[in-house]
Amino acid sequence: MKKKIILLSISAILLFGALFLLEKLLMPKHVSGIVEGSLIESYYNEKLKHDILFVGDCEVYENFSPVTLWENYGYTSFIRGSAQQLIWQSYYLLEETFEYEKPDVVVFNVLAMKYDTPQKEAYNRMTLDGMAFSKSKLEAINASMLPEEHMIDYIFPFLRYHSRWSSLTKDDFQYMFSKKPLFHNGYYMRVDVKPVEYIPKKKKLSNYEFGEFSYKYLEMMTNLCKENGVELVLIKSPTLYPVWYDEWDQQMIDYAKDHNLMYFNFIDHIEEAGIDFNTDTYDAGLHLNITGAEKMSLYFGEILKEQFDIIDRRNDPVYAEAWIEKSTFYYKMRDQQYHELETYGEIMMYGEVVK
Amino acid sequence: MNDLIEILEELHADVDFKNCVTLIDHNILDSFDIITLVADINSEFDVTIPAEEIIPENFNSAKALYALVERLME
Amino acid sequence: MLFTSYSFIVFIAVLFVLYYIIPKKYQWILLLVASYFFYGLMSIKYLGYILVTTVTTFYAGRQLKRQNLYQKDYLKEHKADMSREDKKAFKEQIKKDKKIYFLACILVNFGILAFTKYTNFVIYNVNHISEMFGNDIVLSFWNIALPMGISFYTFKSMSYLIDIHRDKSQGANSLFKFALFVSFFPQIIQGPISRFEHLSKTLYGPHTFDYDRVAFGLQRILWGFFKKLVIADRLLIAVNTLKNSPEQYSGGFVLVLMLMYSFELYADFTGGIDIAIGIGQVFGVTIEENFNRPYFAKNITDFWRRWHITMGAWFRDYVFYPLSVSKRMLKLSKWARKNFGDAIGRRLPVYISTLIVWFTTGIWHGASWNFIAWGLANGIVIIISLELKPYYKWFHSKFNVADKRVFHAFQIIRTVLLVSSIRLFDVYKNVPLTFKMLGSMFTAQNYSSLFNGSLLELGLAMYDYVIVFGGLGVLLIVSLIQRKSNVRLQLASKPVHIRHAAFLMLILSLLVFGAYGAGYDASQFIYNQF
Amino acid sequence: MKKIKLMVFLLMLFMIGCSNEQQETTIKDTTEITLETADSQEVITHDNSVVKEFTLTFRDVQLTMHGNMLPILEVLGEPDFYFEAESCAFQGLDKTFTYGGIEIHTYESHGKDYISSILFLDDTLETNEGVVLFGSLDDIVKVYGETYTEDFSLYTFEGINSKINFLIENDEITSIEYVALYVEDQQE
Repeated sequence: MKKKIILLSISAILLFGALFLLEKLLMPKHVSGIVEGSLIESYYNEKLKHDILFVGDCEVYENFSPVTLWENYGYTSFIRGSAQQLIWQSYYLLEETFEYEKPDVVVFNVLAMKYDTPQKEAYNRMTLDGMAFSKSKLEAINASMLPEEHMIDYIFPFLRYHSRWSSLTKDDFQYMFSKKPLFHNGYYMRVDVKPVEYIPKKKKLSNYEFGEFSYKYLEMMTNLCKENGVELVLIKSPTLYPVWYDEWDQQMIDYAKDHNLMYFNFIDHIEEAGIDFNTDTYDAGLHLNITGAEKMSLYFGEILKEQFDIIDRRNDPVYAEAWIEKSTFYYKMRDQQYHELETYGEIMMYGEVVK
Repeated sequence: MNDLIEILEELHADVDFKNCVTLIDHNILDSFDIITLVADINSEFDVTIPAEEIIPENFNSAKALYALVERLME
Repeated sequence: MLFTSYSFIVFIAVLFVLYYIIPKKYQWILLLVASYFFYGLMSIKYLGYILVTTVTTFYAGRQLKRQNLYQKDYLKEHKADMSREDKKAFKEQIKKDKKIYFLACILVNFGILAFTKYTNFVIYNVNHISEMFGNDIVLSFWNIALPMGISFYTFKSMSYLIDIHRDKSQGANSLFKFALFVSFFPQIIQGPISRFEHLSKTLYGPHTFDYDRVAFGLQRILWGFFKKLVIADRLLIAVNTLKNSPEQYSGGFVLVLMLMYSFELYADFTGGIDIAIGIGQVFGVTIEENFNRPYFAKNITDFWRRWHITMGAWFRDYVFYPLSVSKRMLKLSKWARKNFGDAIGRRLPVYISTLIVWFTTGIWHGASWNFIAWGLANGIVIIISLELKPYYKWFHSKFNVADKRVFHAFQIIRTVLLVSSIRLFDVYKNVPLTFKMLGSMFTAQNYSSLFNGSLLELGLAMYDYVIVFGGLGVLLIVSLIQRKSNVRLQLASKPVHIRHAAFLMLILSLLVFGAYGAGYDASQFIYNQF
Repeated sequence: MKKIKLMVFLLMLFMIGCSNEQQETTIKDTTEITLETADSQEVITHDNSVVKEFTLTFRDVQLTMHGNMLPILEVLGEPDFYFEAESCAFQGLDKTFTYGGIEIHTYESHGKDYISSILFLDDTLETNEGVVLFGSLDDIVKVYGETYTEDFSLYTFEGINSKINFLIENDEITSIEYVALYVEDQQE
């Protein structure tokens, strides 16, 4: 019997070892193509504190550039956003982040209010797979799962991705254990330009009232920030599509008033911010490109400066050093992208920068 | 007994029914043979073999089958 | 709760632990609770149905048993003072008394089965016939919940009843024990259709934990999952694509579909049975084998001796024989002999019974014409092969090939093709379409297009085919070994590290290559939608 | 004699059998019925409830939900307006084609564009069943019957793979939209 037990345990160890390696290998790497999948995990490499934290969907991670905020105001910031990040995902990410650090200001982009139910497994994955294991993660999964999904598929992503064995690429082996840097404190850089030509007319809705879940989590977010003595700022990014209805805007204005929060709908500030949708968007008005994001960051930086007194850390050598590194990487990537744009007319290899 | 053997041999001329004791186990008699057999026996000996008696033990050998027939006759 | 679901694995794990820590005399009660939990989880409504069957069958059975005992005792006592006539009369009387309970119970239970399963089928046909006569009165279908596995547990219960009626079985001595027999969860959804006399030997324990037995059981389960997840569920994707757009995939593709479906069904069904039997082993319960390497059958009769054995046996013992040796049938045969000579006289009972049995087998599988057609097709083919027997004899007497390997191979392939083509009725679920597609196999000229890569557009990529063929290869090897002896015993005789390595590989390939999880649901979704 | 009767009987079976096409009706259920799980029969209980699809005939072209956009484009030619919404993280492009009076939205699957919805822009055209913008609920009920579901003032009729939405604001149809059911991508 004893011998049997030993043998069994050996085989068990072998089995789980093999499964661990396979999981590492089979999980999508998101280092090329749909890189947005690696946004969330990029946070865990951070060593220094952030005074400003952005949470939300593509309307934050493509429209604000922390490096710009640093260079012009000395604000340290990070964006915890990913594709179609639902409000409860933003909430639990916030909760998790507060375990690591307490920023002065949290900025939440309210577009996600329009989704009251989980939307799509693919998007869930891009947000949740990147999260480090924690109670918050489990709750985030629980809130995000579609009826046909299982918690265990998230806890052991192997069960979800096992069939990728047939579509493995060089990336999967190369970045099995660690990934190359792709983002700039959560900012997803795009330098290409695609001007706005036509925006489909607003489709009438039967009901403009945001769902109760959306409100529930907005409340939770508000309280969470209060408890932690963090200022919460609500924003709506300046994009022309997806449609942001006036009825929706009003609800946010009211909510902000009731909870004495700040709410900025930057769609009304497009001119002031100097954003030109012929040059500052890379996908015809949905998201801003680098020039747009930099303008936006400057404009928003001013607001933050007026409203709060966030420390300017440019004179702090530790921070300065770290951020010089960040901005050099930022400009390397920018130049690289411009170069690709000139030579090929499009961005070929996102983030193929030798750091 | 001999009549029975005759009937059997009509079914399968090539089998040695006198000594074979695995008629069912080796699929020598399939279910169709068995039915025909029951019908023949019925017309020959005027006994009807009920379905519940159709079990391997009763059909594995000519001897067993004959025993069955005798049992049913009384 | 499907066998291939996370919740089922958890269910088994928990059950396993409980089973071996609780006092042994309660083990079977635990199984009973688990079975009802398992069944109730699918739909609480089902429990009502299974309870009715359980109770009626048990008490009817008990009555029959009483009568049997009474008859024995009475005859023993009055051995001396009874003439043969008296005895006969007495037996007759008992028979009558038994018949009431027997028939009542049979009617109730098959009644339930018929009602739940066939009501809408009848309505459906009534509507069609009335349509044919230009009537436009359309009866709307009833919304009846068809309890999962009702065909299986009804058949189990009825075999129990009949065996007692035939005085072949003493039956269960407690209602709850019988309830466990009826609802035993590993076999409730797809069999095997156990006989009480067999299952009861081991069902009620007590069972002590036996490492080797449990290990064997787990291995069997693993093997079942491998068949289901790696082979069946992968093939299923292509099978669906092919059968869902017949107009696009005719001719050569029908042949492909035929074969794919045969292997899909084999892997899925035998896999499911492996899991059932494996679970039984883990809990120390011996469940009958349901397959004996069916695709090595030499002819269709042989095939049905090896495929879904317990079902075949049920129909043989409880329908085919009673029917074919019934007084009526014998009379009929006598009459036929007189009027049409021996040849027909001999055949008549066989043929009628065969067709009736296969008609019922068909409709048992499903309340729709395609299954009836499928059943009758089987019956007819069997009859034809009977008719051809003499020619085979003649053939073999002329050419001595009977023991040649090539000839065996030929027989095997012929049988596989035969059963597969009959199964097209089950694939297309539509009789005329099936005939059309069958025909197209011979007329169509598109066989060349099988090799222009169109097979890669069915939802399976090259590597999927590689996996499938690899898996089938493993299956083939295993069944070749089985021909000689039990595979797992052989494996057990191998050095321990080889054994463990083998199972590690099996687990890993199952986990990696298994067609489970969101990755596959997604592809399923797409391919079934468009 | 008996044999012949039997054959006739069989023949009859098949003939009746011949008049059952509609077993393949619902595309929804992906459940498998195979010879062993006799009882999953549930799935193909012969469904005779006539569930229809909602399609729109526009400039003599049939626009069906989940229909391939390519052939339609060939007939209708260049749209008056064209817009593509690169959904977050690029899960395929959602395209919008505007032709006088309607807006056709598509989703991308395996590199092909399929119609996900059609929106009426004005009252220059009517649904195949003859309902126009600015009509009334009565008009709708007249042709589509009472089998709608109501969510706020949105009246929805469901087909097998398509549904049609009518939005009613102060007793007037202010929006008519055809929508494909079971589209994976939920972009707007």
